[in-house]
Amino acid sequence: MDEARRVVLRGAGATGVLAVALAAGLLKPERAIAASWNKAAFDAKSAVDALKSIGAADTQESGDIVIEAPQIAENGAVVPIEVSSKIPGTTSLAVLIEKNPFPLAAHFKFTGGAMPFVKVNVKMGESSIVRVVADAGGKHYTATKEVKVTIGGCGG
Amino acid sequence: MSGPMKARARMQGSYADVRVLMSHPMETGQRKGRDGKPIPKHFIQNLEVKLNGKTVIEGEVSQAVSRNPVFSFRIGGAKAGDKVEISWLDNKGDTNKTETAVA
Amino acid sequence: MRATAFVWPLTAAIALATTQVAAQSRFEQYQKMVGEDSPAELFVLVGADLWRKKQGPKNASLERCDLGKGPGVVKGAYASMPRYFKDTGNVEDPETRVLYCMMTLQGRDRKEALKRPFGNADKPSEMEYLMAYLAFESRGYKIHPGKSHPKEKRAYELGKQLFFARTGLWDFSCASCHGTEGLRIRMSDLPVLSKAGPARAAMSTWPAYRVSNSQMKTMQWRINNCYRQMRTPEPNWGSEVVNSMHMYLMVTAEGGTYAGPGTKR
Amino acid sequence: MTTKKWMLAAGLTALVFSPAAVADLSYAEVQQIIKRDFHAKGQAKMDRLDQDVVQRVCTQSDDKPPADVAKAIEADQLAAIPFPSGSLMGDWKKGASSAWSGRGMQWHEDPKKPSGGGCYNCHEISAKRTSFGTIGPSLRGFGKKRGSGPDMQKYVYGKIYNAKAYSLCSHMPRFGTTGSLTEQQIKDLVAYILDSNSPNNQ
Repeated sequence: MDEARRVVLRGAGATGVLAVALAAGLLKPERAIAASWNKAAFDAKSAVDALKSIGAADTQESGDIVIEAPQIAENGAVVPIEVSSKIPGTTSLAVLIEKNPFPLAAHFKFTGGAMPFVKVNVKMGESSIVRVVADAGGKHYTATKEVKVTIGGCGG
Repeated sequence: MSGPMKARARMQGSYADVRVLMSHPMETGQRKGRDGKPIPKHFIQNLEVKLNGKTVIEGEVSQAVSRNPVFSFRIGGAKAGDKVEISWLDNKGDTNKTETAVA
Repeated sequence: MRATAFVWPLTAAIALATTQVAAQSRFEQYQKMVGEDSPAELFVLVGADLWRKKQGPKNASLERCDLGKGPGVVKGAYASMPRYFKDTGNVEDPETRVLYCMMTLQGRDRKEALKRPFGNADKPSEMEYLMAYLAFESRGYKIHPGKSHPKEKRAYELGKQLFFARTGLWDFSCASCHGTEGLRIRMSDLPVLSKAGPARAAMSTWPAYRVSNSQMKTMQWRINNCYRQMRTPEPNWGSEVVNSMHMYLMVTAEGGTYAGPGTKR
Repeated sequence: MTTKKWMLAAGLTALVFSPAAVADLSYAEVQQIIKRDFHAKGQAKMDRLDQDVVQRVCTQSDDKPPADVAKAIEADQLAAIPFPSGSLMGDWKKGASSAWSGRGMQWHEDPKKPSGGGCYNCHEISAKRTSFGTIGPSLRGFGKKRGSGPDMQKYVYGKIYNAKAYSLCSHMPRFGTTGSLTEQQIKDLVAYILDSNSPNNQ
């Protein structure tokens, strides 16, 4: 984290007196980026454990979460997944690839005018259920979609 | 080490459609190099999107995001000319950012 | 490839080109989603910088390179190659021509400039970046390689014969895989490259970002890669064989709207 | 190959109109250009560019050789297959992994490691594998449908060893003739296709 901060500060162009002040903790740097990362959730080896770690152990199925993903992907290295929630008050969306070694792939929080929508390309080791969990008013809603991963090319 | 980053934002009705491309290896730690040794994990962990200086999206991602990541977001209430800034931070502390005006 | 011939809808004008791609594929939804926003654009950015970068013994950029439309003209050039060049007396595709410009304008040694024509995901080659840039500058242009000079005609003829010639340890011709409609290798659809429709879809989207290995790949690489899988020795970079194969494919694709760099499996 | 048949094949250009060999570039010229414009790399030596009679006849006839020519050369190819004595059924489990692997004989590959058959590149076989090509016919349930006796074993072995012995301009490589697969590997593939215990016939 120290290394991260140092680089972030350098990236922000901190030099001279300003850098000294920042290093001494006298000034808060213009926050280049939020740096909290839920290690427990991302290291979880099952979707259930990952959901517990993000505080979403209890979920209910919802038809208002839309997952657009190809039913069949030509290559697992890039599988585009577009998710959005029509549930009023949605503040976060988590994307989990259930069969991946570490299922949680992304967790986005939305504030201000940002709509609960994200499109992201993910790696899938094999065909899997893609699970999306939305947080709205402290309640968690979920939806799934299956994506089949195939193998192309000459395999050599 | 970090290559280019590119963003564009366009009004689509009531929201700004924001698309961003990033150069990053997104190493999973499971791949082996030519020398047979595993290549250490190296991936983006945090993303942030700001509209006119105010944070609107905070993302945490894993090594499962594809190499050279591509993201799309939608920001309601934006208008043409608004400033959109996007930055990332990876597990080694490398960072990069870009900005664009909503068209 | 026909199957991967979506068009990246950067502009409305380009999007019109999708109408020429009628082929249906089980991967259509996948390819459309992958192509909508592609890292290919990052390679275009780096390529544009490299094109303008002064380097080599003459400390010059490639900006005055004559790609067939006069020195310094890059718009539409990629889509109008390969073509015959009077100064070299040869039919040259974009990569072969850019090598010539590196040698003449920048004063670089052929060996040095060609040390690493094909890169990898960790370190793409200079040529791969440059081709992404030149390809981008041809978006929306009609594919129209040189067809009138006798050497251009010869290149087409040679390319055509090469396309159908059985060769290599495993007796393949290009047509073994790319000559019959509706076939696939594993789950990859195989475009019939001797027919205008599929050839247009394929040739309008090379060079391409390959998502399977996160690399920008050029047409010289693509031809090289086919021969590798045909179990032949390696074709010489920039040789008459490779340029002629490229010519045959581009002439077959003539009239298509160029939309590279593409994004493929 | 007998002298008579060599002559027959060599004279083919005159017999068959070939759309692939037109205009001012002769067959010989094209072959010369090919040899000039390639270089040996790794295990892929330049002799791989020497067209043998099969490649030449198929190239010159646009893969449609006259029936009598095809028959004569096919017979020669068949006669050159060294069929092992005894059972041709190997281990279907080994055959399964070899059928799936597409590696082997390419210039960047280590020739000491065994090649795969790459069967799934072109053929549908076991229902367990959902990624398969369609250049060749489906072989799913082949043993169940067609039997697995000595004659069928010999046919499948021969087909893998040298597909050109059965259909001259087939697009299938000659895995045995070219040394791409060993006798044991071919037997294992025969079992994968025919053995009643193989998932292909379950």
